[in-house]
Amino acid sequence: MWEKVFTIFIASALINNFVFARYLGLCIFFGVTKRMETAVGMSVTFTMVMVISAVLSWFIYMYVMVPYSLGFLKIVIFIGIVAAFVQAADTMMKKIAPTLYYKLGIYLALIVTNCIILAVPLINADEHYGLFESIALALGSGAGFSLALIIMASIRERLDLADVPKSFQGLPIAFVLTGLIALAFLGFSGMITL
Amino acid sequence: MEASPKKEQPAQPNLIVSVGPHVRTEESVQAIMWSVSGALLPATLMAVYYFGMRALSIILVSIVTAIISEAVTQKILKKPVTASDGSAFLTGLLVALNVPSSVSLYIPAVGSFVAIVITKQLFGGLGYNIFNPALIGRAFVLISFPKQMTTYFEPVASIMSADAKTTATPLGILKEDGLARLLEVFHTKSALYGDLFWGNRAGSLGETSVAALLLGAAFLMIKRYITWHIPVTFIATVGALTWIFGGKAGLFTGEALIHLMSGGLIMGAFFMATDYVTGPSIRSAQIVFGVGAGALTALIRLKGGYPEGVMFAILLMNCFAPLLDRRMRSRVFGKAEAKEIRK
Amino acid sequence: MTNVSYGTIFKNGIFGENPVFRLALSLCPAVAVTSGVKNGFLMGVAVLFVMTMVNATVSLIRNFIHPKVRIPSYMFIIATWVTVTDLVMAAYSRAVYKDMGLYIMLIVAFAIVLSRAEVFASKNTFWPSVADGFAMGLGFLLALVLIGVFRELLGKGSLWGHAILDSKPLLIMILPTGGFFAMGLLMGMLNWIDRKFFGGTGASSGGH
Amino acid sequence: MQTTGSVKAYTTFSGGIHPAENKELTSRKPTVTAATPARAIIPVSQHIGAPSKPLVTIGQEVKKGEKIGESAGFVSVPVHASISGKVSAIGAFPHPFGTNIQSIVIESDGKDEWVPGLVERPDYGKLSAEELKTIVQEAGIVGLGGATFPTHVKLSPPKEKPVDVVILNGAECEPYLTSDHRLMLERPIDIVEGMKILMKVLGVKKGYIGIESNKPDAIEVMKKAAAGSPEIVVWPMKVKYPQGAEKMLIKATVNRTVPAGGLPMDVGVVVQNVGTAAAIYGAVRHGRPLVERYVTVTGRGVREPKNFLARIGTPFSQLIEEAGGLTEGAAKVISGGPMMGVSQFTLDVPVIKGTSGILVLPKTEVSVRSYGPCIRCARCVDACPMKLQPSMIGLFIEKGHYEDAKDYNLMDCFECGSCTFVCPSNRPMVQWVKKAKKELAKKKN
Amino acid sequence: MKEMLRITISLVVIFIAAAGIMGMVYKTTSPVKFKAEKKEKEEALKGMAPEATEPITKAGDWSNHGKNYEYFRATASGKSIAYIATTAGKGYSSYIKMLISVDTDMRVKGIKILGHGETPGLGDQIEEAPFLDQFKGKTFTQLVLIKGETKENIQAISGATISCRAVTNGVRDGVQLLAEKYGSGVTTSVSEVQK
Ligand SMILES: Cc1cc2nc3c(=O)[nH]c(=O)nc-3n(C[C@H](O)[C@H](O)[C@H](O)COP(=O)(O)O)c2cc1C
Ligand SMILES: Cc1cc2nc3c(=O)[nH]c(=O)nc-3n(C[C@H](O)[C@H](O)[C@H](O)COP(=O)(O)O)c2cc1C
Ligand SMILES: Cc1cc2nc3c(=O)[nH]c(=O)nc-3n(C[C@H](O)[C@H](O)[C@H](O)COP(=O)(O)O)c2cc1C
Ligand SMILES: Cc1cc2nc3c(=O)[nH]c(=O)nc-3n(C[C@H](O)[C@H](O)[C@H](O)CO)c2cc1C
Ligand code: SF4
Ligand code: SF4
Ligand code: SF4
Ligand code: SF4
Ligand code: FES
Repeated sequence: MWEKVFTIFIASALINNFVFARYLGLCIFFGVTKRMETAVGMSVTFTMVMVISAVLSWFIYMYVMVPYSLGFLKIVIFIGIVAAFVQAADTMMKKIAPTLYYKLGIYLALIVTNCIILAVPLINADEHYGLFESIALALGSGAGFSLALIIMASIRERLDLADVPKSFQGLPIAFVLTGLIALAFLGFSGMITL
Repeated sequence: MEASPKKEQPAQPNLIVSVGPHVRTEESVQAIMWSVSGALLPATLMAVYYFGMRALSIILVSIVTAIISEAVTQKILKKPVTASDGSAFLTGLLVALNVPSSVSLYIPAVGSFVAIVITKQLFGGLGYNIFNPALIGRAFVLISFPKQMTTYFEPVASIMSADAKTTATPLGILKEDGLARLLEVFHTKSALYGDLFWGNRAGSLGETSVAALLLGAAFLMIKRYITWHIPVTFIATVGALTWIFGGKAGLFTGEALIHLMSGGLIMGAFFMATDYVTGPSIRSAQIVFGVGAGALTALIRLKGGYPEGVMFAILLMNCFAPLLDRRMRSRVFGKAEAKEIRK
Repeated sequence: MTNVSYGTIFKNGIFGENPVFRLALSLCPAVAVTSGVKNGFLMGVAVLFVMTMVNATVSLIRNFIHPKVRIPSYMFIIATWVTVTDLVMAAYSRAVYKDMGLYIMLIVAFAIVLSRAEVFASKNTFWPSVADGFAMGLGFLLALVLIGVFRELLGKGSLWGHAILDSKPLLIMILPTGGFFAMGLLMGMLNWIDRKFFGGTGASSGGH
Repeated sequence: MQTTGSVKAYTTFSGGIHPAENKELTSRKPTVTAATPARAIIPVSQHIGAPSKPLVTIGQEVKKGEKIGESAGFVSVPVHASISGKVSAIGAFPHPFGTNIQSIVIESDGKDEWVPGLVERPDYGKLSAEELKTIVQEAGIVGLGGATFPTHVKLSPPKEKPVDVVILNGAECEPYLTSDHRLMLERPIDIVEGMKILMKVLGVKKGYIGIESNKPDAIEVMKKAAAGSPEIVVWPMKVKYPQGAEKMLIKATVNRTVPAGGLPMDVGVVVQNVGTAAAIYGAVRHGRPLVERYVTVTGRGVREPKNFLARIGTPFSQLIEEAGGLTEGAAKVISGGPMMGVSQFTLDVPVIKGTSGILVLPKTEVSVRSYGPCIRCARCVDACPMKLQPSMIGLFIEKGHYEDAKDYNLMDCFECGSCTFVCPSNRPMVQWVKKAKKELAKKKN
Repeated sequence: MKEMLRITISLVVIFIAAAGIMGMVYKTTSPVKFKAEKKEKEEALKGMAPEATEPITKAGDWSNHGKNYEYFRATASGKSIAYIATTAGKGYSSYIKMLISVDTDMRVKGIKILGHGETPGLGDQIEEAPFLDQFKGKTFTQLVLIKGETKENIQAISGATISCRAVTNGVRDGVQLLAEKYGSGVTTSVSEVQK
């Protein structure tokens, strides 16, 4: 089992990287990578929320939705869990760790409508993953997303200094750049079969 | 300090005024680029020797496309046209040297076009591209035309022969059928090493002849156009990892030498991973870059679905180069001491 | 925001504030499902349906929703309509659903849906809201179809699954890599056209 | 640590460059005394710090060595007449720094008489540190290595920064220049005696004279001159630009690292140019203020390159004439060496205290290539003695991101030009650095 | 307090209405979906053995690559005419799932790819007829992937060798299973075929 857990982690971080291979999370990806600072802040916050909400979703799915055949409500329930958790985290962080909140709070709000955060519990449910497998997927996705954010931010800082043609400045070149990174990440393809 | 001459004192014999230093190195970007192209001449000649006229036409098409694409894009973007500075030539040459001799001529043309226009000019031109243009060009055509790009001809060592037999590359054989089969094909181990060294094997045009590549690399090292940091760590890492993990009989039984001499490792390590623009510029970061590229190459070759890992390894490390440079900024003279004092 | 003409609403949704190319919102499906025109179109239809229904619902009960729980209520409404779409597609178009089921479910996270509910439907009466949802959805749909045409033609040499060219000119275009290229190149080209002929300033880069 | 005598492994710093030395043009030519100028132009500002205040009026007769401008504060020194004659003008005249600066012009009376009352002090060893410092200031002595920082200031370190070593800078790492080299060959005793005075003032027991190993004759001569003083070590160093920059010099001689943004005295060191030491000796022993200095006139743009002992205020044009005049192709005249020197609009500028040389380059040697994009070759990173990333600094400044450049330690750059020298793309890093420092200073105000 | 109540009421009403809508839709669509799924499966099975006259029945479970698969028996007028199995092969980036059928001589009758995650444009060529048609009539020993020209065996699609091998291996595993269960005297020993 642990081998599978490890495989899931590596696969979701590198080979099936959410941004470069599954094209999810793009809005945040492009939104926060203009500066390294925001990219790092988002990475940290995102990974935390990802793991916790995946665990919550897993328990509710296994112990409530499956027994009562409420599977068809998963969209509503999972987004509800994410939203509720983010709201709770927001409130608690404000009280308990105001400095941390000052640093990371803004990212919390952005996360609610991120597609990866919702995709992970949905995939967990579809694949009937166990608890540890679900955590591995969440952690791997978080790590992969963080990696993508940080690489992208470091490159975009450099791109800031480049003479990009006017029409391509901003998003267009960021898209082309992401395409090139995705091309490089194809090197990982075929390494693990899930 | 660009003060203009004071008018009340008529300047004496038209003196040139500029900010120092007033002496500059003889070196120029053009000289470097043309020298690197020159260093690839032995490998180019070997390509033509082994793969015949096909190779020559692929090389010409690729270079011409690269130069024209560069000039036309710069014209459209209303930038000074610098297509003759040798960097487009070099990119074109490297694209050609990275495709097999079996391909139709539009493939190197597409490769060069993507290399120059999308990878280089769109990102601001010389010096600003994030990815190695030639390698992106190659990756692009590999994915777009996988069939032709993985069809290799046997070396013919005859300029005129047009129809060659297709065969697998040594790495392909090693991956698909194992070492025993590889030795069968090349008869003996020494014949295998000999053929790998001189380049008498299937593969991309320029990558086959280790001898020719090392000759060019030595020239670049002596001229100090490249340093040891990236190529040596790159090659050493591939050697070590394929030796440790590459064998079927357990740890430390891999045939490292075959891995070092086949595929694009030598060309990649000396001519492509060393591209200034797309690698880190801090020495310590270059070592990390080399080790990382080596580790990824070994990983892809041994674990991935695709027998050849150098191209993807370098492209992946290109992604990390800005991060490495950023994280490993050199220690400013006296910075540590200054911190000490503040405490 | 009373008295908006329907013409303006449509022009806005399709050109001026095109969700994908101008607002740069909800980009994921633009890359993810557009390897073929058909999938792009169906995704577009799904989004169009959800947006229209959400806008309609929100404008109908906008006076009933308590302002303090506005956003959760909207999200709830969105989730409901997405679930409906999901269930219907799962039952009636199984082949397509296999390919893009996950992305259909993810419509719930698209900022474009929420933002229209918040920006438009919560302040307008029924018909204009429906029109707005429809127009925005249409803009979205057209963008996906445009990208789909570009990618499928280049990548597979076909359109809607029918072979047009007798070869596959650039296979890479149907891979994720190609999706990003297509988006970047199309956006750049549209920016160029906009700047050249309409004196615009180019796309913004958005949230989701 | 190597012994001073070992030939091969000379100490040095990391980074740096090796431009063609071109010192053979003048290094074997004994110094000649330049003619007394008919007209001396003496700027009131020849040093770092407050300009001195003129003490004379137009028409006033002055003698050589007479104080004509008084120091305007602690970080300031007086200026002296370098010839005898009549003050003919006080006003803005061209200055080697590239602007017009207030100067006192003296027309020679041909007599070249010293001002009366110069005190010979054969027994100067008895003077106290304070007295010596006053003499140094009154003599108008500033650093002759080029930076022209008032020497007496360096001699007054604050109590919390005890100094334990004095280092004389005989590196002369700039290509072409040989004035310090000739000075060491011709007046070694002055230098050693000046060093002893410095050590006494600072209460220091250890002195080093750092000399690049391309001047073996100077090393020999200086060793002989210092033979009787075991506390003074002559220290050969590797030939490399900018070995003479004080931080690099300190690293090479006593292996201490001056903290970034710090001064030599942070590591207990005071650095002085060899010429400064000789001038101090002249002032203390013979009572002579600073009125002349060694100047190398060189380059393939003059017919007979030479070393001169020239009066402060001598116009460049006169020295160039005495060096055979300009050649046909002469295109650029530089005050100082080719690396850090300042190119001149006119030959009317005078020799000032900091003028170590006048370099004339012919057109063929002047690079007029325009610069291109940075290809990130890292040659500049390797060359930078301060271990900065000039490539990034340059890029940031080129695009106007001054704050980012500061993040990349712009302020630690001392504009040695090594990066610009090696850049194959010919990028003008020094010019940009100067611009950025100015912009940042503006923003601060 | 009153506000709290209003908020609660507003949320609860929306919730109930939404739940009602969703429940209704679920109720109408889920039988449709269930039927569609069942029909899909039946049709797929039927497609593998069109001559069958009775409904095709499940004959047992087996496992391959650590996952569970099923096999079936197709009959016409009570006589076995074909055997069907679900199976999978390990491909480039996914397990390729398929449905295979053999006739009573244990020759491959047909293959249907059920699902895979291979690279579009490369690995997904295994779904194309020219490749799949090669399998028709092949016996167990012929199910070997060859990279060059071949009529006797299975010819790989260049650029997708790994995916092709996965299909070939998956089919072979399935044929082996069915031969073991139902075959008589047909070679099934793996060792005879180079894997
Ligand atoms: C603003 C300023 C203040 C200085 N203060 C001192 C000082 O207090 N003590 C000292 O020994 N040197 C002082 N220096 C002189 C420096 O140590 C150094 O000799 C001078 O800047 C020239 O060095 P360089 O020619 O290597 O650039 C000062 C220099 C400057 C520009
Ligand atoms: C790049 C650079 C090179 C220098 N080279 C020398 C040199 O070769 N000799 C020298 O005396 N001063 C040189 N200096 C100046 C010294 O740093 C220092 O200011 C001087 O030795 C102090 O002595 P002074 O105050 O007597 O001039 C150099 C400065 C810089 C910035
Ligand atoms: C990005 C990428 C995707 C690939 N996808 C597949 C695939 O889906 N199926 C496959 O068999 N091989 C795939 N390959 C592997 C190569 O095409 C491999 O070299 C090939 O299968 C073996 O070459 P050959 O079939 O020409 O002998 C892929 C390679 C790369 C780089
Ligand atoms: C040592 C060296 C290696 C180079 N390698 C490559 C290369 O692998 N691919 C390429 O397109 N250009 C290469 N170039 C040329 C040039 O740097 C490249 O086109 C830039 O990336 C364009 O900005 C190389 C240049 C040098 C000096
Ligand atoms: S003036 Fe030039 S030669 Fe003299 S010390 Fe300074 S840098 Fe070296
Ligand atoms: S000029 Fe500045 S950045 Fe350039 S080498 Fe000298 S110290 Fe380094
Ligand atoms: S510019 Fe250089 S030489 Fe001049 S004072 Fe500053 S640090 Fe010293
Ligand atoms: S030497 Fe010039 S081209 Fe090379 S990295 Fe430095 S600035 Fe860039
Ligand atoms: S649509 Fe994916 S993050 Fe917004």
